[in-house]
Amino acid sequence: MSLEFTSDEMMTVGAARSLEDGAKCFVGIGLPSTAANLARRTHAPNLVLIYESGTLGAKPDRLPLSIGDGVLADTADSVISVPEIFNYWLQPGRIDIGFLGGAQVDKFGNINTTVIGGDYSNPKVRLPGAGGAPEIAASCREVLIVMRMSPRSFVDRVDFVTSLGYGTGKGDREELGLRGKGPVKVITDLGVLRPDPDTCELTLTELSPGSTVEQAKEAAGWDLKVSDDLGTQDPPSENELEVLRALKATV
Amino acid sequence: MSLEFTSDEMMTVGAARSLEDGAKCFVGIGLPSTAANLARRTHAPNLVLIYESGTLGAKPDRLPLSIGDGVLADTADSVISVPEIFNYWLQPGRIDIGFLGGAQVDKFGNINTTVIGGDYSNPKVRLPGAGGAPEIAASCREVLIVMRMSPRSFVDRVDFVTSLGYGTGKGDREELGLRGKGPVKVITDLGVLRPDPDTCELTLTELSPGSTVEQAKEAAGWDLKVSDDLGTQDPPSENELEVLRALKATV
Amino acid sequence: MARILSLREAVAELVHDGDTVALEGFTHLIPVAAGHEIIRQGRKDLTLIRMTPDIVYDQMIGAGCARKLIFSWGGNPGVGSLHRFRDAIQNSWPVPLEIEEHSHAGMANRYAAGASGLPFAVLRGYTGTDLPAQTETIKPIECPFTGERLTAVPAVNPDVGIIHAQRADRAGNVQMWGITGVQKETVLASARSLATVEEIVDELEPVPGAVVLPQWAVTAVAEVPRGAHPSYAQGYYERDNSYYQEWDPIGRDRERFEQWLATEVRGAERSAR
Amino acid sequence: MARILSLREAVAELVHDGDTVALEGFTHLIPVAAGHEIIRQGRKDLTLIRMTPDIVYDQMIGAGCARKLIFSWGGNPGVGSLHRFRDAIQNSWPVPLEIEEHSHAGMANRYAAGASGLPFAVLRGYTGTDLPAQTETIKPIECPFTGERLTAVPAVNPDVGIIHAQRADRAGNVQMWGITGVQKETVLASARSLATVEEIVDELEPVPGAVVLPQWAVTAVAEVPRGAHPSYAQGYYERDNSYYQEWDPIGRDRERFEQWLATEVRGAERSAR
Repeated sequence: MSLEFTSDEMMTVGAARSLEDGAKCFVGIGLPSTAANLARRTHAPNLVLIYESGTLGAKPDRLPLSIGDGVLADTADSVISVPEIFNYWLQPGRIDIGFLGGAQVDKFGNINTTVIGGDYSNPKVRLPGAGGAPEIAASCREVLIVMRMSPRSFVDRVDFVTSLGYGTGKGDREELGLRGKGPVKVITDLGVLRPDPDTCELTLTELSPGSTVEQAKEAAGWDLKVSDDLGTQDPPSENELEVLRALKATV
Repeated sequence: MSLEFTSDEMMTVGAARSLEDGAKCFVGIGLPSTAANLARRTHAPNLVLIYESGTLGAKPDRLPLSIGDGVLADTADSVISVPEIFNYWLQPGRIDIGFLGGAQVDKFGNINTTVIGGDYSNPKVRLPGAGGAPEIAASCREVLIVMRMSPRSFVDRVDFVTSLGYGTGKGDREELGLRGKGPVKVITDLGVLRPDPDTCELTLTELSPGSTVEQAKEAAGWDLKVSDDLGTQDPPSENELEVLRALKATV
Repeated sequence: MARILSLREAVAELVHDGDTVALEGFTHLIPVAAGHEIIRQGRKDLTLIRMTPDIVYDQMIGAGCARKLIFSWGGNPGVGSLHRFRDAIQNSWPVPLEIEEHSHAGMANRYAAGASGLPFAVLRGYTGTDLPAQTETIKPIECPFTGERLTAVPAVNPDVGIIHAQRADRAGNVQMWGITGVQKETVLASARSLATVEEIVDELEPVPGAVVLPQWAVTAVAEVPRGAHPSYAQGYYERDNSYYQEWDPIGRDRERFEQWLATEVRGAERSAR
Repeated sequence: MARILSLREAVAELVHDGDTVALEGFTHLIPVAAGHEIIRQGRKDLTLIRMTPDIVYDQMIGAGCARKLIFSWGGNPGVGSLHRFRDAIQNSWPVPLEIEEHSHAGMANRYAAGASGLPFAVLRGYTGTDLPAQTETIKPIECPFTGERLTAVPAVNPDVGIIHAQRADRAGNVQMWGITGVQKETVLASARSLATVEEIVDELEPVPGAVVLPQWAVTAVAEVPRGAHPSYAQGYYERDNSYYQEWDPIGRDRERFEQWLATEVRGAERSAR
């Protein structure tokens, strides 16, 4: 049976599937939150959702509209202060997965959410800034990045490193003493990129159903390498789509 | 009218009277706690009692038996963690008065609760140690010391400085960058000692009713100086004694 | 010892031109009414601190209250950019705006250091990012025991810290619950503080998860029902999501913004009680 | 992910000879039964950490479990000295005891640093006292912004952190209230952790002032009713003040102590369930 679905739905389902049951997941708002809540309603009922507003183990019955939505506090195992969430929970490496997006990501998984173009004091576009991302990127055991691909957003080198991926390549994280592994997967509307084991350069490893290597290459601002054993994502199952759409309808 | 009272009762009443209404007082167990609770029931109904167990604004209806008595948590405005009480409340200098005792105090108001005799690794007497005292002595705006006088406990120089008074004399605290004033009063069974404004040496400024300068000098392990305008403490009032005895009866 | 004042009195007394002012509230309990009162009283040259400057800071910046912003994430959550903030940075309108940019972890620790009476805090943060090159208040520090290199940030100690809470009692003890963010630290780090509250009650009934700030740690309390609108106050009202949406076109346009200011803030009397 | 075990199983699995072990509980909720189980299982060469070593540490030291004690105040509160502790320091009986001595503020910050994944903490502490000369884990540190001199202490990260709490649910989420001291930090700073609880319940009803440790932050939970006796568990039982009094003559005398150990701990089965 073939179902109709959008590339955003595929991206969300792909992100949700990346979350193992029982994992402790530091969730940002938007697509990461949708994906985490989808995972909790499908294959990962014991996924632990942690939001930077201080809610540990939130179990929202609808999609939260912000990282500080009241439904998160109401359903959390514990609500703690913002200094505590960063110091006692994120910083020591207790969180398995950090979920990030951004305006730009580069071929080494560095993320920019600060400024685009010009220079820092006189940028072409002023973005919101860092938020929790630099320390999420540093301290979570693994990082997942979720972003739509385009040559403007998937760039050779980000204009500003707000959150470190692999820096200038393999070994940078270790040299800087970062404990987390860094971005293990970039989930896009066209497929999935993973760091090359030898170079840490993001490489296309899976295509989304219906996408092509050419589309992905065109949507990358660098000469995107393609894995020798390129796979294809399984399309969303009927259940995944149904749950996802029901979730979106709660907003 | 003359009432009968013990020298311990006078000491407790003298300590209680030193607590201004509305002051925030960091209270240790034993005599300081009795005095603070007496003050709250007499002239200082708005005295704020803070115990190092994390109880802010405790209003115990009986004398607590330890700094972590359940009655403190039950009646506090807020119960916080031990790291928080030291970091957010004591350290920044929010507390007006710290109440300390000890095994030894010296003529510059330094306190020893660590070891007596021998050396540190092989002492004659091993005392309990520092507890919260070093930082109480450093950070409270003012420190009150309450101790019975004897040549063994009021010494020229303490065997071990657990909590700093005036160090080796005037100027030491300022040089070390301590913010609190240090011990402004030592309340004893024989009277009250205060630091000399020029030297910071503890000097007899008041005698308890019925005590003599000779008794006080004999009970000090150094050549105790006596203030030019030596006063005498007012004896406990009928009300003070009544409340104090009722309080003690709750234990 | 907290005095119960009207919002107007409290702002007039506590917030002065040139002050460093922090309005905190992490998505929840944002002290919006207090921000509007600061605009209404025409404060200027403020150094504004806030982890997540959002609509109320966009409004204060657009109204010309600020000369500097210290922050870690500035946006209209779920909607997009802050256009008054951008206009100030990029075009100095209505006045130039200097920025000092951190991460959430850094800002949270700066408040915690401020609350602790320490000049700085230590964290694992900013490593490998471009932030330290732009922000002077991020420096390396070495562990005196292990030699490990970490990051130091200086304490923030605002002249005035402003929060919104659910309740206070008549003595000025302040109680808030739900997501309480960095508000305790903000009050404790500040030389003076103001808590606006939904209501003043005879007695603060204990609530699970509540944070209580004793009256002697707060300078002033003002009763301002719906004082966090369009954000929310758990147990009182929900977030007004459409307000956030509707702000976008207003904030985009200087004229519409000026009109909004005139009618909704300067001409309004939200602080009457 | 916390496993529900019997106290015997939990101690057997989590506490090994030579480990660094912290049993915390500030007057309230002292994990006494867990300490007795450690004695019963004959653990030795432990580095014991506790801000306020009192009767249970006197017992563990007297039983020969410890080679080192890290602490900030050691005594029988309201009664007097710890005689087994003194005998160990002064006469190496039954085995020599090394000490590392701090203040409460220092120890609290060492736990907080441990919980935060930092190698050290900064405080205004120990200034002008004789402690830094005796304790290697107290060092000066300079503020990189102001040049001010402060004090650094290294994190503590025990192999095992043990606490007692009022309740846990069947998933292992742990809830405690009243005076909760440094217990959250102890669990978070430790590589492994054990919470003994008064009871295991189906659901943790929210309680004002409660601290909840999520099940994934705790290694094991053991149901041990009255596991904090002779200290108290708010909502369950009061402090047994006469026990503290009665301990004094027992602790003073090696023979009486040995007899007490034989009958009250080694011969007892408090951990049967």
